[in-house]
Amino acid sequence: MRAVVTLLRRDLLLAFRRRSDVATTLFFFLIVASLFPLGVGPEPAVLSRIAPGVLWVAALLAGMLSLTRMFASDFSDGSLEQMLIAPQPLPMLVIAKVLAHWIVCGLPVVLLAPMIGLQYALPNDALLVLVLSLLLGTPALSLIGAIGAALTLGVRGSGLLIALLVLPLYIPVLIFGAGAVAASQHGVSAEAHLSLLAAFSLLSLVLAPFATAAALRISVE
Amino acid sequence: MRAVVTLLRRDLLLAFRRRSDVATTLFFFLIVASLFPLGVGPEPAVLSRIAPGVLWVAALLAGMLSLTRMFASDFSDGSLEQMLIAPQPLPMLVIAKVLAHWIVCGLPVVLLAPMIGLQYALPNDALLVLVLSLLLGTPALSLIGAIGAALTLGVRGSGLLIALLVLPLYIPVLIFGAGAVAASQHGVSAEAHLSLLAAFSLLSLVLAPFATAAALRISVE
Amino acid sequence: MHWSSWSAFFNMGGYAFYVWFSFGLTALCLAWEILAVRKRRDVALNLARLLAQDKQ
Amino acid sequence: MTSKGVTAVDLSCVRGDRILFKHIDFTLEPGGLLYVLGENGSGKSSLLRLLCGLIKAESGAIHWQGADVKHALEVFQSDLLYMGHLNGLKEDMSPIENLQVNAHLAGDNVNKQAILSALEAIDVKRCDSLPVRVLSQGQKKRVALSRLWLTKRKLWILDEPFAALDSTSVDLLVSRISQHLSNGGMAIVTTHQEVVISAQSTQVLRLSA
Amino acid sequence: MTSKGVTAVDLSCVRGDRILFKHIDFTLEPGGLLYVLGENGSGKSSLLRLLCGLIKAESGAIHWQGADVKHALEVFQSDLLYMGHLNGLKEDMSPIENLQVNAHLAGDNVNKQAILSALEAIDVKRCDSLPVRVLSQGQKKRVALSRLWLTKRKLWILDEPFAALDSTSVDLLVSRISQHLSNGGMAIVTTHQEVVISAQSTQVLRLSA
Amino acid sequence: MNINWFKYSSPQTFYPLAGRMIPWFAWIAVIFAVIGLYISFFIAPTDFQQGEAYRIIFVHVPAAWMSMFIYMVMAGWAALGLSLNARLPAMMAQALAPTGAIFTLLALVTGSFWGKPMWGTWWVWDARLTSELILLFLYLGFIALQSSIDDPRKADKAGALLALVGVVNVPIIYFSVKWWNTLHQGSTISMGAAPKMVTTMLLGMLFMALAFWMYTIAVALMRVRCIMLERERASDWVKVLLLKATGGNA
Ligand code: HEM
Ligand SMILES: Nc1ncnc2c1ncn2[C@@H]1O[C@H](COP(=O)(O)OP(=O)(O)OP(=O)(O)O)[C@@H](O)[C@H]1O
Ligand SMILES: Nc1ncnc2c1ncn2[C@@H]1O[C@H](COP(=O)(O)OP(=O)(O)OP(=O)(O)O)[C@@H](O)[C@H]1O
Ligand SMILES: [Mg+2]
Ligand SMILES: [Mg+2]
Repeated sequence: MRAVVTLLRRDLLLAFRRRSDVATTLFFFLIVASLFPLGVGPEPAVLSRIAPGVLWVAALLAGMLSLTRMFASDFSDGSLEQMLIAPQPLPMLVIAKVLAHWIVCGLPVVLLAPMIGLQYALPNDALLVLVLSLLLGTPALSLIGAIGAALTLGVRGSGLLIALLVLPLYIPVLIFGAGAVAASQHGVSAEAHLSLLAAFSLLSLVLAPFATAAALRISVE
Repeated sequence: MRAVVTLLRRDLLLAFRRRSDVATTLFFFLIVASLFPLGVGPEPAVLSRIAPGVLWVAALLAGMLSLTRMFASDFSDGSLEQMLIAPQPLPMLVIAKVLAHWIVCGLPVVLLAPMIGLQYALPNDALLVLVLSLLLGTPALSLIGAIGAALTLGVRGSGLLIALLVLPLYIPVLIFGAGAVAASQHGVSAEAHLSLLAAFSLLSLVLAPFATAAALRISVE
Repeated sequence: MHWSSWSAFFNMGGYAFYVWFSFGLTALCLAWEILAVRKRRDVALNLARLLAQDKQ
Repeated sequence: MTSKGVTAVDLSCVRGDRILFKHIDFTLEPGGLLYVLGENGSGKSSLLRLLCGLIKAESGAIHWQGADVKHALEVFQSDLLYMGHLNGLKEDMSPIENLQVNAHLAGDNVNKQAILSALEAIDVKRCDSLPVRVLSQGQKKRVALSRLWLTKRKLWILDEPFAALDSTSVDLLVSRISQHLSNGGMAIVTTHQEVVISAQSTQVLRLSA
Repeated sequence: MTSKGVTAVDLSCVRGDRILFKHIDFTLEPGGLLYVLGENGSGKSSLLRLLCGLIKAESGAIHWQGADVKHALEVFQSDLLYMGHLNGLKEDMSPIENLQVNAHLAGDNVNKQAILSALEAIDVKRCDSLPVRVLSQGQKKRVALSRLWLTKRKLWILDEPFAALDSTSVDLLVSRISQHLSNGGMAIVTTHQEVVISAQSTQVLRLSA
Repeated sequence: MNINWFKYSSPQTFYPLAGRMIPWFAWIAVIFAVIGLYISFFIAPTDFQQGEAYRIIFVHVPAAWMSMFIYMVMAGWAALGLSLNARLPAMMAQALAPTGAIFTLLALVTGSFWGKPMWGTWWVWDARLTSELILLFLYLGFIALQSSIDDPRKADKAGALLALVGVVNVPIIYFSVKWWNTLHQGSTISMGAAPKMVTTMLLGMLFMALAFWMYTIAVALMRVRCIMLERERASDWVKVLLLKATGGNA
């Protein structure tokens, strides 16, 4: 247990040392969300129509791009080898790393999202649902992403490979998340979408750490 | 000159050895472009309205994600040091590397784009303009991207930092590119957009290699 | 002088929130920046002092 | 089968389509030192990684204190200290922070004082608060090696610990290893340099390419 | 000022906020060997990178054949061969392909036959068509070093060329370097190992941390 | 002559000089701000269309001006530092960036707080607003790049290069955004609808801009002093300086 806490604290410390890392995830989210109006045009009606989809895709991409960093430095400097031969249960260590990743890359996006929602002319209750859906959905993104990150360790160009492995698994999260916001835009209750999202997150919490641990063992061999 | 050809051939050979890299850029483009209908909903009218923007943003992100790889492996295995102390003009070598990057990551996107345009219910002449605009615009993306890639060499979390540095500079390309397609959708001639795009590409061809060479010297120091 | 009273002044013709928020935020940001720079200076001075004593 | 050390039985290893080595047997008892020698590419690093469980043997078994490690991996791993070609240090953290974290992750208990004296022992205390990134090749190696002054583990597996070290550091390291051996520890070491470590019993395992 | 070799005048180098070294002067004439020695972290690698122009000196100048290299960088660089801590090999290509590409990039002309005999000379011909990725530490180093059998450049700058090599390879390398020197070449070498290279004139530059 | 000037622009001589200049600029800033605020709240008349909300203009426009102006100045210092390989200009560029980013943010936020009562919405994708947003990204990129490179010299050079590339692109970005916006005639509001400027309004904005300008100089000088201390804390002049300071206290 203490190893878990140490690992979490170490990763947060490292993230803090490199504050710009945290900031860049956020700004990537912000920039991608701001690129779309430039491509699509500035009409508020169109923008608010596509807002749920765009914001969720932007959040998803921002979370995904930071995945490469989850294990890469541990792998290349040898810390991962040491974690694997440590007498601790590996899935627990994985949970610590995923949690650190979510705190650093997921949480800030959740907090920033309403501001960008304003740029897309989203009404207030849709904004609330947006935040809720991100809060319930982003942990699943980190958990599933960890499997991809572990599988592609030490593979050149892993950034894109991760995308390829992980995006199909992200699709349910995207559908429920964007669906929740769209529902509340249309005045329908978003509860069904949100509980599906929560269920999906729980499921990945149970399964993903084991899959990630197995993937790590394979990658290091 | 022969050094340039050798470098180009080497990079293409390496890309060929890692065919999955090429494939992943393509699939990333494909997946991002396919995520939107999932997030936004299937109405053809909305989709064709947002198609130029979404396709261009997807192309831009796909090109950007592969930027990290442009110099990273040369940097970490020491080839870059050797390139810097070689008695060849560095900007020429940079052009070879950018060209290789474009052939591997830009060209396939150009060729695949019309297929995806069909999914978004784009008419034929808009598809043609889409291909043309990508053909004229993606070289600028590779050239400007090279500067960002060179500046962030050896920096942890460089994937996201590149995004932050480079995406604002990509905006003119996005605007003219998406604008060209949108214009032809509305029955207006896209010529003005396309020539601006070409001018921008030429300008970056003249300036970017020197900036990239300077950035490389700074990063290796 | 076109304000009939102080309360009219503070009310800003009904736009008090927007006007005072804008001015207030500006003042706040600038003040915060000054404080942040001073704190940075204190930290730097302390470190430099420690180092100077070390060397002696 | 009441050995208190480590025994390898008929180990073999395949990489790519080549058999790197086969029929490797040895027994290392407390106080014993095993040199693994051989040319470049003869399979020394592979053997060491195999002993730690980082790669799987093609055939054969490893016993620790009489039990097959396949069935008692945790026990074995908590007695084992492995240092490979990589240093296992975070470039953004200082030596002190690195050692602290590494010890916790390995399940050991150390305090800051102990870490400082370990760094002192191998003469990198001067760099204790710089980020590891700016250290020279040899300084990084020394920081990694200072774990040896902190640990109580019984079996040390060291892959080329002397590479990149200057001669004073080599001497310090040699005396630390012999101290460990005289306290009843065991060590498996690869090296290309001529280094003499005093031990109660020294074995040499020579791999050929 | 009609030296045919390399001269360093009052070089100094700052890394972070530390002065690594200052007032470094030396002259190396054809046939001469310069050892750069010093403890870990004393600045050997930094000095070598500085000589190649990879990092900027805080002050001082380097002259090559009488001319300041600042003004004649291309001439200097086409006479220079540098090998640092990194090998400069692509993991996905075979040794042969790597050497071919590296030679072209450096502006040299080599054919496949020459490359094969260079690999033969340092005894890694056996691995010539494996991807570099699967080679052992020492095999990679040897592939990188085989450039020395292919080049006609006059000034060699080698940063710890003997690290990770087994003893036969060290001997091969030593004899190649002395051959180069006896042909009127020059070499600047750092090492922590005791290695004797025969040369017409040997200088030692000792850096202290 | 030139060489001499740069010798005197070394951190060692500039540090105390900057220290003496800061209070002057600070006080001038305060004076200008007082005048500017007085004009904006007590002299400038009520706008017949927008009511009192228009008074936001007195922070909004000066902040927007400063945000662009500082970027140009920053790039100028960066170019100087890169071409002369001098330390002080690079430090100045680094010292200006956060202030520029803050003014950009202020222009955006105060603009939004103006837009809400006037347009009924916090944000529209108008050309000016969009390019201001992109300017914010450029600033943040510069800051992020510099803070993620630890070797200060390297960070200086990399940042300078980025600033220069940005400055080549800023006009292109501005015009492309403008063009994009006029092509899609989505937003029905344009800022041309703003009322014609009364001279007093212009005067108020001018004084506020001057106040911001002086403030910027003062803060940048303070920050550049910090940067010098951080980078050169091991050098002799810092030690001498500190000893003098403690000697004075004792
Ligand atoms: C988020 C919202 C806004 C942003 C980011 C923004 C940004 C800017 C910028 C960058 C400028 C300087 C342009 C220049 O000097 O060429 C400016 C000036 C100005 N803005 Fe805004 N603005 C915003 C909202 C508004 C609103 C709502 C109004 C009026 C109803 C407004 C009215 C003006 C006026 C009158 C000027 C002065 C133009 C001049 O002096 O040439 N702005 N704004
Ligand atoms: N996938 C593979 N395909 C073919 N050969 C492989 C593969 N992986 C490893 N090898 C071979 O196995 C050997 C690796 O040995 P190892 O790294 O254990 O050597 P070593 O004895 O530690 O050498 P060094 O002294 O150079 O460190 C090399 O000869 C290498 O060519
Ligand atoms: N940014 C920095 N800040 C502080 N110190 C630095 C920085 N960069 C390098 N150094 C110091 O400079 C020295 C680097 O020296 P260098 O790598 O040249 O050593 P070396 O003589 O090659 O050592 P080795 O034998 O271990 O390879 C180290 O002492 C390191 O701590
Ligand atoms: Mg080995
Ligand atoms: Mg070194």
